[in-house]
This record gives sequence, C-alpha cells and structure tokens, in this order.
Amino acid sequence: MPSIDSVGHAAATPDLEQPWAELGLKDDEYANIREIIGRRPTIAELAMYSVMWSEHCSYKSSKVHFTLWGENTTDEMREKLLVGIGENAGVVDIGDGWAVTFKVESHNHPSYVEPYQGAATGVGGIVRDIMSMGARPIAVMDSLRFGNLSHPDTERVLPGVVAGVGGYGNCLGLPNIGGEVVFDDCYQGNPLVNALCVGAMRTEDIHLAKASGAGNKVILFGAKTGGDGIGGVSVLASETFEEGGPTKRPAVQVGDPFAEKVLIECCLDLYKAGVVAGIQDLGGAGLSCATSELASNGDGGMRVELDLVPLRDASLEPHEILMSESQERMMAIVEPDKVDAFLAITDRWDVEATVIGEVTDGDHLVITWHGDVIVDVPPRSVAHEGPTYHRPLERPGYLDELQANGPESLTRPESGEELRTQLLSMLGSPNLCDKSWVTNQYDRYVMGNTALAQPDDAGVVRVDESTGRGVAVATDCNGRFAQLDPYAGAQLALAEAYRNVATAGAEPLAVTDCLNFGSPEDPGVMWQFREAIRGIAEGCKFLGIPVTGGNVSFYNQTGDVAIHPTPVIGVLGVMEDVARRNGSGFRTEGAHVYLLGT
Amino acid sequence: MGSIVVDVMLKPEILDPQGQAVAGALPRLGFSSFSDVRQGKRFVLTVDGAVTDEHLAQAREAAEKLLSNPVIEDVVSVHALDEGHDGGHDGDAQQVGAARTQDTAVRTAAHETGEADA
Amino acid sequence: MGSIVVDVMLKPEILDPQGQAVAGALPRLGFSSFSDVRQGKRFVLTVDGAVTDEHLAQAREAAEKLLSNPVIEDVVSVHALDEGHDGGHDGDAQQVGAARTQDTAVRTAAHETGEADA
Amino acid sequence: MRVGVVTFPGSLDDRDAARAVRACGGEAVSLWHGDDDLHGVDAVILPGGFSYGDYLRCGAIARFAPIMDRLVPAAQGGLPVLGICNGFQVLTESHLLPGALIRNDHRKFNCVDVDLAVENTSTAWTSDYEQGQTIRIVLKNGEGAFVADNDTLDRLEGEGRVVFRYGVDEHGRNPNGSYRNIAGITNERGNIVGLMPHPEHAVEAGYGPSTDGRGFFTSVLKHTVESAATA
Ligand SMILES: Nc1ncnc2c1ncn2[C@@H]1O[C@H](COP(=O)(O)OP(=O)(O)O)[C@@H](O)[C@H]1O
Repeated sequence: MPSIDSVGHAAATPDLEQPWAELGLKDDEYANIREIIGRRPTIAELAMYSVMWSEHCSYKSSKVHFTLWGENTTDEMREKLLVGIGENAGVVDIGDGWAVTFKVESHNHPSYVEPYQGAATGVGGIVRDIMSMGARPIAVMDSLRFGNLSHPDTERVLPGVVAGVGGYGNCLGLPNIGGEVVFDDCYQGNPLVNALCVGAMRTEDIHLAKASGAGNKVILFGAKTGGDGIGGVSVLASETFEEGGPTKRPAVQVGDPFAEKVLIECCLDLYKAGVVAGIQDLGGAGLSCATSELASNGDGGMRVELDLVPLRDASLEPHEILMSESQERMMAIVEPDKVDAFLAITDRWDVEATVIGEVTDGDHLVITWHGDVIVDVPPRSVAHEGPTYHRPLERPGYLDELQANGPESLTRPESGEELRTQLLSMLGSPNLCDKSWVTNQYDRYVMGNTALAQPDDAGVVRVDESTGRGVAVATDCNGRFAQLDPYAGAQLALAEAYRNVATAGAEPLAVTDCLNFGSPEDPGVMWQFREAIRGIAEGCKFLGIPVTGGNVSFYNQTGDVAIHPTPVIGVLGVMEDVARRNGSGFRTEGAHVYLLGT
Repeated sequence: MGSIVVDVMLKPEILDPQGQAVAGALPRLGFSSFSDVRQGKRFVLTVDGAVTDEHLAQAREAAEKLLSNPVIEDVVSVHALDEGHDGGHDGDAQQVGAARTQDTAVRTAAHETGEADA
Repeated sequence: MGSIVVDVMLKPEILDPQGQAVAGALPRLGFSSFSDVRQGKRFVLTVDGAVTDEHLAQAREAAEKLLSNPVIEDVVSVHALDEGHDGGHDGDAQQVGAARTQDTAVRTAAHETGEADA
Repeated sequence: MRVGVVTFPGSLDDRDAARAVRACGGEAVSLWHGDDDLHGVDAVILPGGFSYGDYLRCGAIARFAPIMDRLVPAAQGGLPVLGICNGFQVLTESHLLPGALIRNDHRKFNCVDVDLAVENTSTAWTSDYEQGQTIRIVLKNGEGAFVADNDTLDRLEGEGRVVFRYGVDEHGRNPNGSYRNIAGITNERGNIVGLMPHPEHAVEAGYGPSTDGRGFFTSVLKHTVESAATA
C-alpha cells in the first residue's frame, strides 16, 4: 500500500475497510459519502467528512428546527439586517453608515478539560468569527455557568475559566463589558463557557466567507499548523502508518492571544488596503471547514496544495493537517494582482502568510499532497449538505410533577427576624453576591469607549467617536426557568436581555443565542430544544427584532443527566449617543423610586 | 536547610507561545544559533535539614499533583541540590555538577529534544 | 540536535508571589515538609548538532541580556543536556546526573536557599 | 506640539493614548516599533498593552525594538517620555527608570479605579497637578508590583522621584504589592515618568472613572511650549 491514500488509490481499492464508525459516522452516512463521490473516500476525505458532518459542525440534529427562525422573521424585522443567519456572524445596520456584528459561541467541553486554555481559546474563536466579517472587534462578554461553588472541582474550573477569559481578552485589548456567572449543581460536570464578541465596521466594509473568481489565490495566514485538536482522527493514523506511528497529538489547544492581536491589526490593514476578496477564520475543523465553506459559498471550485501549509510539527500527516484546530489562523481569497500588497501587509505585522492554492472554474474542491490528489469532492457536500436528523421529541414525564411543585409548598418567613435571615442568606448566595472578584480580572476600559460595564445590566460601548453613536449588549438566561418550561424560560431570557438593553437607554435591534442542551438523542432534551427555539423565535417576532446568528452546544450531560436547558440570549441595541446611557442602581440621593410594569 | 528542584516543561506537542516569543526575539539580538526555545518552570522547595528520600518522594508527589498540570505539562526532573558545599546554593559549576548526581528524574517522557514543537 | 538549559530565579530578596502561593497550598494538600518555595523559569534552547562551547557562550550571553532581568533575577545555571544516551532527553537519574556535570554556572549568587523572601 | 505614541506588536492602549493627546490639545503622531526615526516629535508616550504578549517578562522584548535605539538616547537627552503600564515596564527593562515590575502579590490581573497621591509636580508630565493632590484613575495589570532594592528605594524617596503613590486599604495594602506603595516614578531630570495606572482612560467624561488624567497631557504640552520658549 502506498504511503499516501490518493484518489487513484482509493478508486483502485474500493473494498478497503475504513474506520468510519470510530470517526463517529453512521453506516448510512458512510454509504452516502461513497455515493456522493462515487468511490470509497480517501483517508483525507473520510477525515474531512467525518468532522464536517459531526454534530458540532453540521448542526445535523438542530438544523430542522431552524426553519422556525425564518418563519418568525417578518420583512420589517429584516430591515436593518445586513447579513443574516448562515454567515460567520450576523450584521445589523446601526445608522450613519455603521454596521455592527455580534455572536455568542460555546466552548463548554474544552473548558472542563483544561479550564484556562479552554476558555481562552473560546474567546479567541469568537473574536476570529467577528474579524472574518470585516469588523474590528470592539468588546467581549462571557456567560459562565459552574457547579456548586463549594465543590472541589469548581475550585479547579472556576478560577481557570475566569483567568482564561481574562488572559486572552485582556491581551487582545478588548474591553469585557459584561456577562454572567451562575452556579448550579446541574453544571458540575458540564460547566458552560459562552463567549460573545461584538465588532463594528462601515457598512461598505462587510466581508464574506466566499471564494469566487477563478484564478484568485487562497492564502493561509497566521500561526503555523500544529497537531492541536486532532485526537479524534488518530484512529486514521493507526490505519495507515503502522510503523513508528505518529507522534503524540495534544489533547488540548493552547491559545496565543498575542498572535491573535497581531492578526486582528493585520486583518484590519488588509481590509483597509482592499486586498481581500473573501475571508474565513479557522476554528473547529480547521482547514477542512475553511476550504470547503469558502468554496461552497463561492461560485467555482478550489485547488489547494496541502504540502505548502507551514507546520509546527513536521510529522503531521495530510489528513491531520486538514483536521488540525490550531488557533490564530485565517484564510483569505485574494486577486492575483493584489497578492504582493497582501504579503507586504502581513510582513509588516510579522504574520506568516502562504499562498496554498487558488479558486478554479471547476466545481470541485481538490486538495493535493506533493502532487497526489488526496481530496476531490463537491464542496457543498462537505460544508452544507451534511446529514439532517429528525430526532424524536417527547415532553419529559417528570415535568408535570416539577411544575406542580410550586412556591406554595415553601415556608414563608413569619417574623422580622426570619425575614432578615432569609434576606441575608440570599445576599450571601453565590448567585446573587458581588461578582467583582470575576469582573475585576477583566479589562473593561481598554479602547476608551466603554460607557457602561460591570456591574450594570448591559454593557455599552461607543462605536463612532465623533457622534457618540454606540451599542448596548446584554446576555441572560435562567436555566431553572427553562427547566420548568423551556418555551417560557427561553422567552424570559430574551425578555430579560431585551429589558437590560432598553433600560440602558438603547433601542434593541438584534438577537444572538447560544443553545446549551443535553444529548439530542434523548427525546426529552430534543423536546426542550425545540420548545426553546420556538420560544425565542416567537418572542423575537413579538418584539420585532431578528435572530442574527448563534450556536448550538449539545451533549452537555453527565451520564444520563442533562444540564438544565440553558438558552443564553444576547440582545444588542443601538444608541445615538452613548453618553446618554442609564446605569443601574440608585445613583442620586433623594431621587424618587418608581416601580414600572406589573 | 536542603533544597529540592522540580523542573516542569510544557509537553513537547503543546504550543508554547512564550518560548516562541523568545525564539523570535533572539535572532533580532544577534543570537542566531538557536532553532527553537521552550520555556518551563523551575521550583525550588526548601526543607529543614538534609534532603531525605522521604522529602524527595513528597516533592515528586507534589510535582505531579500541584506543581504541574498533567493535561499540558510534564515534570521533567525532581532532584536534590547538594548541601555539602555552600549551604544548598546552586553556585558554581563544580558544585552544580556534584549536586545533580543526586537527581531523581520522575519521568522518561521524551523531552527537551527541541524537536520542532508539536 | 542539542539542547541547552538556562535556569533563571528571582533574586532571594525579591518577593515571589507565585512561590508563596505554592508554599501556602502545599500544606493544604498534606505536604508538610516544605518550609519555602521559590518559582523560577527554565528555558530549553535547541541548537542544530551537538552543543559546542560557542553555543554555550551565546546562551550565557542571551541569558544575561534577554532571558533574565538583572534587577530582579539571577541566571543560576546554563548547561548543555547530554545527547549521548537518549537523544538529549532528560530522562532518568543516571543520564540527568551525567548531563549536569556539563553544567556551566554563570553566577555565584546566593540562591535557592529558600530564605524567606525580602 | 506633536506627541509620538509608539505601537509595538501587542500594544493595546496606543489609540487611547493618541486620543488623550488630541483631547488635551496636542497632535498625536503614531510611531512604529520598527522605525528608527522619532519623526521630530516633542514628546513620546509608550502605551499600555502586552507588547510581544508580555511572554518573557513584560517589556523585555519591546526594549530591543529599533525605535528604542532612538528613544533611549533622546530620553537621556531630555525628551519627555511617559511610560504607562506596559510602557513603564519597557522603561524599566531599558534601564531608563530603576526597579522592575513583577506579578501582583495576589497573582491576578486586576482592573480597578484607584486613588493616587501626586507627590512630585515638577516633572514634564505632572506640572498641572497640585502637590499632594489625589487623582482617581484606572489601574489594570497582572504584573504591576513595583520592586527595587532598598538602596534604590531610599534614593528614589530621598530625591523626590516617587511621583505617584497608591492609596491603601484598611489593612494598609495597596492594589498590587508595590514596595512602599509606589505607583509611578521619574528619572533625575524629571523628563521620563513611568506609572502603572492609566491616565489615558480618564480624560473624557463618561468614559472612565474621572477626567483626572488630563493633567498628564496638558502638563507636557506646557512643558514643551516652555522649553521651546527658553531654548
Ligand atoms: N442557535 C442558533 N440560533 C440562530 N442561528 C444559529 C444558531 N446556531 C447556529 N446558528 C447559525 O447557523 C449557522 C451555522 O453555524 P456556523 O456559524 O457555521 O457554525 P460555526 O461557527 O460553529 O462553524 C451560523 O450562521 C449560525 O449563526
């Protein structure tokens, strides 16, 4: 057997056993791949499909419910929407020629394994998403959930996560303007680390992830590619390279915020110079995702010479290079006569940039390794036409009992003394107490545009220095409400974030969400999921603001026990002049106190 | 007083941004011989009296449990510093050489080879 | 490929918050033998081919110029790792002992005594 | 009146420093770490941030940037230089100011509003303050504890070169473990000032805890005009 499993070799050895099951593919998914490409996949193709068709990348369990977004979005709600669901992040028009993009994403599991690096790379990932839209990132937020504060493992996870969010965001120079810290036993084995980033740009500067224009160059830039995050495909290595075996692959990704900071400035210079025709960040599924998504979104094919990718670890095999989730990398599509200008800018920032391929007028994504074709596939089949599941839904049986157990059964304080004790115990509870231990580890002042941050309910940043135009953002969710009733719980989260933005003085404009749930294979969880989406979508329609993007995180459970459904909602609003924002809390002695609403 | 040195390095396959920054700066200062740099930690633990096997065993356990993060780091060596000469100081070549013969490495992981980092 | 190790420690009179934190945590984990802890840095520089005196001289200069800040830190040792046995790995006691006899300490500062920091 | 603001890879508060200069009536000139030219500026600010990721020691690598080859002799010759946070670290690593900045004693990054006592109003950057005045500005860093040996500390105190001191809490502790509560110092000549807190985040009402930071930038404008007049 040749050391490289080329397309030709695959065609000649149709019956070779392949470890598709170990890679998480179902038998019909594997059969489907064979049908799409008309032969058995090469190892590189198998690796690509398996990771792109994973739940994380393909949204295969959740996608069918996303029709609820569209169904509940009216033309009126789309008025200010410049880029909607489907791109790296949604973009809204905030007036005066300014556009704002924002999105929230989860990094739950990695943060449990290695809290500092997991949280840090979570921030890094969402920031690259925002950068890839053409925007300058202007603020971050973090919505965190942990188990019991007194549990020994919380002592490992909490400080690490907080230090990681701060370590990365502070070093990037992005003000952290808010977030959440919630403790509940249900998150003991599944802490939630959801990171949100906001970016701003002029409307004409919006960039999209698409590769079009035959002859345009594909440039990979940023950090070198290492073996990060490819543990899952190691089964492939053992298939082909029996002798010696691969060197050890790291179980966790380590972030380099300095490299990302330089990458941000470098990208902004590239945008300013007008040398970027299309751009995509490299996150989950690395090059597999970037090449297939860029090609799939474009109008032609793409050819990539994988052996040109600069490596941090020379022992990496081609399929591993395709899978690697090394951080701080981007991919751009550049017109040939702009390549020199492009490289001059990356040089100035000391960012490594390599032309690794070009856009073709074919309709296939072709990847070669020292001349051998190892991938030859229709890019849409990898990036956008993955499997779709209609998983069974069922309202959990325990809900009736849970809902029946109302507050009536609780004892009420009878005396002043009892009331006092109760109040004190509430004030002392980790969920209500002062969070400055966390927020003081985050730089909220950098960039000089922060008009509100902790401890206020919404973060407010100025976008336009000459007019004071800016945005307010809040994230909220109460998983206990969502556990009782996912539809109403999701709406309560939406309503709370909406109120927080409105009371800061902003007009709410758009919504992003991070849907943290248990296993989609559990019909009860799937029912919660559907209810939550329905709640958000219908709530948004009622409020008249669209969902512009988000993220789904499934399998947040320990054994059979899922976390409370936790649909974290971020709402963004616009203010003509953020100097007129309202802080929360009583600020003036003698002021009157009014209670509004019911 | 005796001293025990614990050396901890990032696993070879883990990205080391700190080492990379140093590696990037060295040529700019005219140091061109170094193809790679990795940065780790060195702990010096003090014990009362001479270093015993018991102390070393405790140090080894502490190294694994507290001083290193096994997810990303390896303990590459745990060894006593010789007390004989200079009150436990790690002062000159002679003495360092002597001290190090007491070394007790705790792992045989393939370290410090300077293979391009993974 | 050869490797050179550079060890840098905070001067004894400089406060070491990290070392103190470790010292505070050890007893809580049941390690009661250690009266003090200091945390320093360990750099591993890779050279192509075997380590020469020229390499060591460069490493010593880099250690003084870049890898340490003389206001607060001392370079406590610059030494080659032996390549002979195991490809330069710092693997077992034997080998580490052998490697360390090549140590070239560059200072004689009073280090690692674990005197309470200033 | 042109004030240069140096951008190193990883500088973060460079744009803020430039904004502060403009807000106080100066012209901000952006200086690139790789330039070996100060472009005729009248003063220079080394801004906050994490130059080169602050990976080795804060400021250790930035010190060797080409622009520092120009800046060091110019500063020694009297050019007003202000190092804020990372800039202060670069100044100590470059030996333009004594001492060093190490990890905060509580080992965490700490972003808080602090009260500083102004103890020297004769520097190029502090003449618009009153001796003993308290100003409230932002402190945000992980490695901000100022340390030096006792002789150096005594000399700094004796020569009146401690420019800013932190207020202390009820336990007598300052926010990061700085020796003798020192937040900022100057050189013998008073043209170079370094401090950990960030005056550039306190120049605009509504964006920062106060506008107490403006004095830095107005002081240096006056200083330049006065030196030009006497020259
Ligand atoms: N919960 C959600 N609500 C709204 N849109 C979502 C949600 N989850 C994912 N999306 C959108 O689906 C699209 C596909 O996700 P994508 O951004 O490609 O995922 P990733 O960034 O994780 O690769 C994106 O536009 C994303 O905003």
